[in-house]
Amino acid sequence: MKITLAYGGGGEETNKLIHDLFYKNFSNPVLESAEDAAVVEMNGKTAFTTDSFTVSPIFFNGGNIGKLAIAGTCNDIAMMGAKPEYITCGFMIEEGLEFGELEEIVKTMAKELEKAGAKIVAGDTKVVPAGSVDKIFINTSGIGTVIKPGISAHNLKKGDVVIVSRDIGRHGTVVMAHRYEVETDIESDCKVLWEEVETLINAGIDIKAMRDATRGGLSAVLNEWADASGVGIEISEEKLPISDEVIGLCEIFGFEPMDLANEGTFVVAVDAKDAEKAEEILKKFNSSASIIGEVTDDRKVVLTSPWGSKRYIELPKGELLPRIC
Amino acid sequence: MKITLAYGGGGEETNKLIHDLFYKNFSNPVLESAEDAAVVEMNGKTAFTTDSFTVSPIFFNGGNIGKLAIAGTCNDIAMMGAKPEYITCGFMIEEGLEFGELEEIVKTMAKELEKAGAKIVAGDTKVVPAGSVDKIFINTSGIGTVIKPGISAHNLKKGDVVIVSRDIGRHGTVVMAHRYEVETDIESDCKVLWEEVETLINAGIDIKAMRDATRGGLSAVLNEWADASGVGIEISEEKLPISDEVIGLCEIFGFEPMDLANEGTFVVAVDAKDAEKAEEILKKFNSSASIIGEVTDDRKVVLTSPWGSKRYIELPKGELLPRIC
Amino acid sequence: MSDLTLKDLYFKFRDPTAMKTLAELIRKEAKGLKEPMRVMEICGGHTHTIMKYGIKQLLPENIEFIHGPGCPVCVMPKERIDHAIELAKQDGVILATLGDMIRVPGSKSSLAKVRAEGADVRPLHSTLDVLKIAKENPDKKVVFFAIGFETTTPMTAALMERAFKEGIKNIYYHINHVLVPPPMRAIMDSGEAKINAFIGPSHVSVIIGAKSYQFLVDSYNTPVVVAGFEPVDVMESILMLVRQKLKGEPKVEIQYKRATTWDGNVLAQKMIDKYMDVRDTFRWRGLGDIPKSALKLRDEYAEFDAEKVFADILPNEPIDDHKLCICGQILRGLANPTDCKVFGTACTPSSPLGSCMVSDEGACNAYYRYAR
Amino acid sequence: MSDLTLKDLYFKFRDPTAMKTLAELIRKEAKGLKEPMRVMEICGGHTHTIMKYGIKQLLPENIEFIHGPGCPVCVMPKERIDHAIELAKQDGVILATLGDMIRVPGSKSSLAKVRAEGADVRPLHSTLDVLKIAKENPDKKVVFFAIGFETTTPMTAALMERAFKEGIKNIYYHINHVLVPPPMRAIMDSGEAKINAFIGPSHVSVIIGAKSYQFLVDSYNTPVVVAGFEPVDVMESILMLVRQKLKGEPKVEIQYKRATTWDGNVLAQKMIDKYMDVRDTFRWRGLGDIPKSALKLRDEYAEFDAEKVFADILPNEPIDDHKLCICGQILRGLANPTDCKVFGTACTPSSPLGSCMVSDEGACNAYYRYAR
Amino acid sequence: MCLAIPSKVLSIDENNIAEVDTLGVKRQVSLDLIQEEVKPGDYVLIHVGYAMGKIDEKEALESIEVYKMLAEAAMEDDFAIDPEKLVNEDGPLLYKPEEEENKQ
Amino acid sequence: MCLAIPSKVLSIDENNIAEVDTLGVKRQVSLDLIQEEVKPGDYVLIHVGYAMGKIDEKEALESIEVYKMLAEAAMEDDFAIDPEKLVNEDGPLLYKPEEEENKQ
Ligand code: SF4
Ligand code: SF4
Ligand SMILES: [Mg+2]
Ligand SMILES: [Mg+2]
Ligand SMILES: [Mg+2]
Ligand SMILES: [Mg+2]
Ligand SMILES: [Mg+2]
Ligand SMILES: [Mg+2]
Ligand SMILES: [Mg+2]
Ligand SMILES: [Mg+2]
Ligand SMILES: [Mg+2]
Ligand SMILES: [Mg+2]
Repeated sequence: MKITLAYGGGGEETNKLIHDLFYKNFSNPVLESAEDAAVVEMNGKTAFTTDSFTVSPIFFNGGNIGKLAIAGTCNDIAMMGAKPEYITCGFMIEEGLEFGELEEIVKTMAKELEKAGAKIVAGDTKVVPAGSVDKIFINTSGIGTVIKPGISAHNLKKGDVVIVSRDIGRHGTVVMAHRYEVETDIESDCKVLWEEVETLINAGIDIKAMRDATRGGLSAVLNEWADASGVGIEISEEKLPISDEVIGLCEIFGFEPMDLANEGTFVVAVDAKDAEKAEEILKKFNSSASIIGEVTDDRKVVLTSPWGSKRYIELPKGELLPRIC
Repeated sequence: MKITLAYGGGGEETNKLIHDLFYKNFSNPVLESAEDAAVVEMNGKTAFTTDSFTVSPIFFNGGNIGKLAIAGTCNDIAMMGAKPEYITCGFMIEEGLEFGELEEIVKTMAKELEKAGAKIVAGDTKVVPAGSVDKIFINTSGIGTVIKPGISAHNLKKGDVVIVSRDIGRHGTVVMAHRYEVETDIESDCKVLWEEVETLINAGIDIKAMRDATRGGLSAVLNEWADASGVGIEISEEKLPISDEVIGLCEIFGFEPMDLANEGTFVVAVDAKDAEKAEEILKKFNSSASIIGEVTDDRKVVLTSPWGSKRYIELPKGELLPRIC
Repeated sequence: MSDLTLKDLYFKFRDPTAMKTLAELIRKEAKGLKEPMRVMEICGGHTHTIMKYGIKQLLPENIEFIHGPGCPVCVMPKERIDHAIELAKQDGVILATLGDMIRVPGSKSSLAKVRAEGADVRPLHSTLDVLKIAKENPDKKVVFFAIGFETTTPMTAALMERAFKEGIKNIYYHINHVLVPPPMRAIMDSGEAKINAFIGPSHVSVIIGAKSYQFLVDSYNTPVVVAGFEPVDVMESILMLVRQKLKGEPKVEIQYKRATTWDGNVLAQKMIDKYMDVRDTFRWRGLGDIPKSALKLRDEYAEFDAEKVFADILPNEPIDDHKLCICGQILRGLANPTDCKVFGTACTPSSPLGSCMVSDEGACNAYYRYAR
Repeated sequence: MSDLTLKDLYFKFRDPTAMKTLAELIRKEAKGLKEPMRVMEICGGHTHTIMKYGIKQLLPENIEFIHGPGCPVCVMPKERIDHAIELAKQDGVILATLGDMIRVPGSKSSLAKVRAEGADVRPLHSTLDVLKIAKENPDKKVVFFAIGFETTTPMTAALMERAFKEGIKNIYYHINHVLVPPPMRAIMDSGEAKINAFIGPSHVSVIIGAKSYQFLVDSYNTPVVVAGFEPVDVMESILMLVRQKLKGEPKVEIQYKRATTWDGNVLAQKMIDKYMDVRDTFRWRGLGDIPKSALKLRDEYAEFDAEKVFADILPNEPIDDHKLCICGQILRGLANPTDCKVFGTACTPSSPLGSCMVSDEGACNAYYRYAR
Repeated sequence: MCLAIPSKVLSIDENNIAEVDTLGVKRQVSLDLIQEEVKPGDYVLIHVGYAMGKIDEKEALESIEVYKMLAEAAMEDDFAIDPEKLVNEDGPLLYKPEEEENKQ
Repeated sequence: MCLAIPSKVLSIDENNIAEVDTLGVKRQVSLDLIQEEVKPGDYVLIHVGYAMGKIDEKEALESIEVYKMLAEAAMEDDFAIDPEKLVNEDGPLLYKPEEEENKQ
């Protein structure tokens, strides 16, 4: 069965889709009250974020667009030291999408929500004519109460230690492999990270900044931090966890692993005194977690090679295109 | 200048777009802190909603997709008796969109936000290859503190009076006229409605339910209400405000004005004692505001003709297609 | 007399006082009827007006409506709907047709569904758009799936005229135009429906003229009033039928004088005749084979006749209706939608079992929308 | 000796201890050099390795790098970039080219920009994809904008071989293949750059063989080491050059023995020769006209030669570089990117003024990314 | 397919395409199917992009006049209408003898 | 255009297309430009969809062996390396006389 335009008319078919698919899988009283807006109780500092997911392919090794949509938004909330609580979800669907594909996406979302301990409380569904969107886009927005305040990209100080929660570049590798028609068994890192974050907070780690290294990869996070805090960051190439397949894909297409997107990998800057404890905690979730460097005062992001050469890491530029040169 | 894929890479160009266009127009400290999530202070019952805007054409008589995106989400919040406060905004842009068009959309959004007294505190921008989206989609989500609690589609009781805030069907008319290549000077009703709602609340009107009559039109709102509250609603055809052009378009294409979308028109159900006062208040904002009917107990939505015949009003069905029969 | 305004043409014919007055007159005068008046409105447009404006609710019990086979979508047999679907599925074909066709279910699919699967289907509002589509897609075959009674047929002919004049060679015509008088005759001949008065179509009559219904008077002694499509038009026509009944002199009268004449639009008739001639027979959904009841392209245009050009991919086995569907009886005036066991349950406008539920003009659809 | 693994081929040639040891050896031995060693790495791939792995930082002050004209994108004059853009803009044309070309600015636009405006531009990773695109779009003209040094040229020839074998007629070839030895000779003849050692290209040499650099020894008395593209390869090659210098006997040596031979890939050379011959002259960006320095399609394939088929829409006026851009001097070995006034300010990889800033292999780009 | 819409002709171009107005909605239709002269200000019936017939203004106004008289009579009697009172100079309202003449 | 990637041949089909592996990433490349026999297990250099040359395993292993010896020498002396000590049976490491022979 394919989704037709009738499902986006706002009438009977739209209601059917909402009830039989969305309410059934995302079931909770706030959502099912079907008001113009969900009404929830919030008290105090509240993290609020949004992301749109336009990934192609919509199904990939290690996940699908629905898993991304939940992980992405929950992670942005978690990165502020907040617990992901309430999520909204906007589906933009191309006429002709297989109902079964949508159903699989929705079921995956429900599973991820459970892991995050979050609920979808409001939604919106649009069906647009063939050619007006590529299969499906999903927007999720979310709110959550800040558990540990003061985490910020502006907080880095010289001497803070930078830790990455696992090996980098997996999601970008999976997507690029699909786009440029090479095969690999590697899975996207796509994952809700609240559990990791909550454990760090509960362990009393003095977290300065956290950021999930999504689009733009680790390079973007480090440059954004350096810029926001007016500091430098020095990373050791030897310590950067990268899997062989990610290196392989980068060799083939001329990419940098640090520029590739991640969807379940975050970078955390902690006070030096807590660095090893934080690394140890993260290693329990993924053994490749690693201290990769520290904050300096020279306002540049620098990568040090194993033989001591240094080079700058820039914010990635332009469209990521395979190069031959 | 056209938007290229480079603007969606998450790197330097994306940052440029964010700073030079979004921060400049949506300027506020929370947004500019550029964290993974905005952190705002919320206390008590909070309305939370989302909508994706996929309208074609993106510019139309009386507005553009940006105006819609702000009005739509602010209105959904307002409909719960809540003040629209913080908005997130996700742009999904087709490679090749004119920068000037995006700029105009953004400026319109800024103007509408000001009217609503709301702020964009978080955003996301994706640029996708030509053909992956039709020019631009925008998702907005929003939160706001509930000022008057207890407004709900589940609250209607027999005898409550139903009022529409202005003449119906304008936005749908403008969009359909464009889609099927006929001309009309009529303008979309697209508008932020918080001022109207705030005035009703401040006047102490006993509001039972409110809903903006967007996709699916007045027919959808009335049917959803009847369904949620287990009541009937009887509307008088004579009292329904409809402009000539909307009737003209409906004659041509065989549509029903009540099925057409509105983007700045809401329906409010009030206790009978407050009905005339509420109508009077709404007439100050738009002289076509009108009491159109009342709540009954027969679980159907019924339209009474001026000569006393009754017919059912159904939830609109399927895609809205022009008919010749 | 003041000047006519455009608004008058709409709102004066929906005037509440006129409606109430006519209702009162009909109620009074109908008391004199010797037997119940069973009025068939031939045209689906009138079915729509009757349901939408609640006209039945204004009439006394001895005036009854029987809904005629006047919806061209409803009378198309499934195998021809399948033609549209098959044609749309062909590579390199753009299927253009009137919006009403998009949702109609054929035997396995619908145009809406194959469009969702990637077929290029263009819902038209104006036949002239076919020219535009053909010019913009010179490397495609544009199939115009032409459907409709005599109201719509001249526009297909006029489209051909213009296409040929402009030398456009990539439009193929799939002609499903049907005629109003033959099914009337078939229904009256069967005698089952016990119809004793007719409301004649509005716009079909603008083309073919009121004279086309004289046979109903001559052969079946049944009065006909050609009625406009607004509610006041229909009420006035009912009153005129009542008065004919009371007088006992059946004839063809025109209530819709502002647009209909005795002879119709002669230019349009000639245009049709230039491009089309009558089929020996045509299978109507619910009514079966009716001789000389539909049109086809003249043989000289065979190279543009989609039925011929695409003959090898077009299924031709007759396909019957869903077992539970009584559309056939409804179309023959033998049953009302509410007599159908699945009406409003298994069969609704969003998942129709039969064709009368699909088109907004179909009797079941109109009943569902306005009068369950 | 244990078996070779794929990982060895990468990581053993990036081995930190080997790097440090070689650095130490070079530092020690280079003390004996009588004059500073000015090494030109001919190939942009080596520029990239040198910058990315910080090799300069490991070398003593008396060893200097001069970046050669070894990036095929950087040496293309703007009028030829404009060809690609004009071709992409044609209706019915799909322009296929290697990913590196997409962002390169021509005189007014770039392929990325015209693609945003609706042109069908396909960034390729494999030349074989051109066959697929051509087969999937039989009604389109697929123009393969072929660019690259001798490394890439055989793949264009092999593509033509396969296309002809499969009878594919809708691929047109726009040949921009350039040759490595002629600009080397031009630079040495001008004498400005004062180069006294060469690192020979890795992959160009796989095709043309190390023998192709013997003229640098014979005519200019300058040592050449054909080096692999990994950092250890480059370090070892530097050491080999230092030792040649110390010994005073310039010759062509091969460090990259695991992939390069004296004669090169003879089959690839034949394949090139079958489809292409040498142009009388070709204008290099920054270097000007160099005789016999580039290839073109043989006349017998004129009907597939995009330069001929689309001749009337292709601009041919030479277009000079931005006034402030010193790419020309950089390509001639006379300046370093940091000598340019607008380097890193008005000229950055996201809005490049000159071609050396565009390609990842370009000297300015590499400097910007790794060593500002 | 019987939805046809009364519209007013605004202008006519050299290809016999008219711009027509339907309660404030304007569109292009072909006049190729109309034999009589059509001029701006005329009313036509529109169907799938074509004018299919002109509207006879006199007949329309007559009908409207009759409905007006009906309404007046109804108002007087509070809808207890006496059909016998509904006459004008041509005979009883709504049932005028001239219909007979048309048939030949 | 000089990015060429060492890869391992996994299989070869009847059209002379090989599946190759690059650190876990697999893709199809043409062997049309290689004269020598290529078999699964061989290493090739890949460029824009073609194998452009075979990798000489013996040479590669020899280089690796030299680097290993270098590393060992370095470890011993804590990088205070004496070039004179870096020799094997062929003479000084990293500078082997056999290059001379190739030239003819
Ligand atoms: S309700 Fe449906 S099944 Fe029944 S007669 Fe009507 S169309 Fe046929
Ligand atoms: S920095 Fe830019 S302008 Fe300067 S030489 Fe390099 S490419 Fe040319
Ligand atoms: Mg709403
Ligand atoms: Mg976000
Ligand atoms: Mg995010
Ligand atoms: Mg919504
Ligand atoms: Mg698509
Ligand atoms: Mg983030
Ligand atoms: Mg909403
Ligand atoms: Mg809304
Ligand atoms: Mg984001
Ligand atoms: Mg588009």
